[in-house]
Amino acid sequence: MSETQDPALFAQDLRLAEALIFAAAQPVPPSALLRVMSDFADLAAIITALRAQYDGRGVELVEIGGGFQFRTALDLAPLLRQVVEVKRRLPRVAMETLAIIAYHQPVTRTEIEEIRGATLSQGTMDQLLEIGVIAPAGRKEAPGRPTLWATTPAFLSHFGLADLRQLPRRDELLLDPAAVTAPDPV
Amino acid sequence: MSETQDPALFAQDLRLAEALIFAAAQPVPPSALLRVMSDFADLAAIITALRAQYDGRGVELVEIGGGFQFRTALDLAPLLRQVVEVKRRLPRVAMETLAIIAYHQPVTRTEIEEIRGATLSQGTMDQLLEIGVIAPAGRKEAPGRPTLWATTPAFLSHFGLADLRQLPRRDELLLDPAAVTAPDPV
Amino acid sequence: MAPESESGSQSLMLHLAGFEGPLDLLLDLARQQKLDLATISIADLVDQFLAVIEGARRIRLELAADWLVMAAWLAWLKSRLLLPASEEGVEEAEHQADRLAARLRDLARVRELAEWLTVQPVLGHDVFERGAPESLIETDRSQYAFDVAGLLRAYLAARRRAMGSAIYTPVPHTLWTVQQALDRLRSLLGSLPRGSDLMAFLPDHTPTPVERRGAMASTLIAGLELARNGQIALRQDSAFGPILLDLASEAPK
Repeated sequence: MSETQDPALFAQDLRLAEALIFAAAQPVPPSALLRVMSDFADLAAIITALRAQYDGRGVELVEIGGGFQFRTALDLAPLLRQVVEVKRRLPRVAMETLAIIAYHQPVTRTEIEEIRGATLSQGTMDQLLEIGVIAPAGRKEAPGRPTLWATTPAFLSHFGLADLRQLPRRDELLLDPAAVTAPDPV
Repeated sequence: MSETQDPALFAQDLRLAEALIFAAAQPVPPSALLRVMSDFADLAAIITALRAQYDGRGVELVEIGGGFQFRTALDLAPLLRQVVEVKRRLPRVAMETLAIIAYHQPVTRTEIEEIRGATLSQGTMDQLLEIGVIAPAGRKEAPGRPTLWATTPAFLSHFGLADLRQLPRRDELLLDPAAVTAPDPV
Repeated sequence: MAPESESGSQSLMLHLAGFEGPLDLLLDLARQQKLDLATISIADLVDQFLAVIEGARRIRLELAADWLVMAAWLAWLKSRLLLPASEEGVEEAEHQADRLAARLRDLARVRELAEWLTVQPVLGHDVFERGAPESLIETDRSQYAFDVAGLLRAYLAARRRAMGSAIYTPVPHTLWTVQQALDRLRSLLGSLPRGSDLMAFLPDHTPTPVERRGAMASTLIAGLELARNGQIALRQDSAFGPILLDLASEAPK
């Protein structure tokens, strides 16, 4: 806690931040938190205190795409799935397509197909578009002006990432040959 | 806390209840809570403990329609609420009617219809009256003594006019369309 | 070459439909070499791939064109690697083999990232966000937007529509005519001192530059007209200097 700050003000700012993040449907950016808090509020100290308050609880404070959001603790998932409506996981093809877009963005559909060495079904693109993890990002200045695709903030939110830099770097992958070895085919 | 209960189990059930109530789209009924909790869980004790955990915080546990839900603390609502003013445009017919009243006042409804070359619905007049930009201004000494309409001071303040003479003259408007948009001559 | 590759590809053949294109199968074969993808043997890989394709043909499995194209290309590549036609041919074939290896590494990276993403806690499956978010934003739609430009547009639209069509009337320019200038010159001749500047005879009110220039032109023509008639004399002491006006009788020789 900041030394110079009035403890009552700090406590109130903590409550306001908690309420705002709790109420929001999306991760709350720092600017929105600062707007409701008192002047000179120490945002970093408040986030630290709030995170500590929820440590080990059923709900945790996480940083997503540059904002803050409460999410249920990972270990509770198996029990929660019994009662909370669960979204379907993406199939492997969609996951690979998403991985290509994440690494090569902005990228055209033809480029995706070249990297995968296979044609891409519209169904796969639709799946990714439906959950909002990709979006068009302009057009490539090439014959036919094909649409370029990129990941969205929802991509970060879907996988619980603070930003794109949390993805493994391309040169980090493949360093371990064992990692490349596929599990035995069934 | 129940005396007979294993404290570790109780703590886990408390976390589950917290996560489930957090993640649910609707207030969570006791039956749903009991379904995910350990056998012989003391629901009343868990709810009491959970409520105590959130006591005085930014979020509180409330009971709604026999279920449980988190809500932002009531005292914080006014501080968090953001009022967004979205200004509507007047419908075209209302705007035209208002403009004709502004330029021809005091004017009867029949005269407005003649100038517009179209009939005028009562709804349009009601709308302008409700916003307070027009008001009756006596009656015309003609058969039937029809009501005369004129703009109000609210009309001037809405449009940011000091007085009616700030509007371009009618002959300026109709003779020279350029004068409508041109700024004052230098 | 791994000795069990033959039987391995036989079993693979049955799963051919499970692969996302030939590159996918190639990558899978490469992984079965259990080698670092950096030191991959393209020649061995080609053999295995062709064996799978051959096997698929033996049991009359329908093969899509891209599989056959890849098989043909790989057969060509292998022949170039083993039986180079020229020094240049070797280089070209090795370059192609390197490119294939690089593509396989790229695809392997993509697959790894996909795996990495798959084990991340996914929102809505492994972790859950607030199910009943509260909207703290209140929208106030009670106010209207008023602007004078809109009011004027509405007025013009209504009037024009009622009048049938917009009639454009140009703004009349009030230019000083030669006749007006003549009249003015004649009426003022007696009252001005000798040697007056011709410009002193301009009308009092010329609000725009165009009107002022027009008046100057008309007044000059009127002055020349009177001078031709012998009523006045004009003189200009220097180029672009003021034009001075005298009554004809007083004009110097």
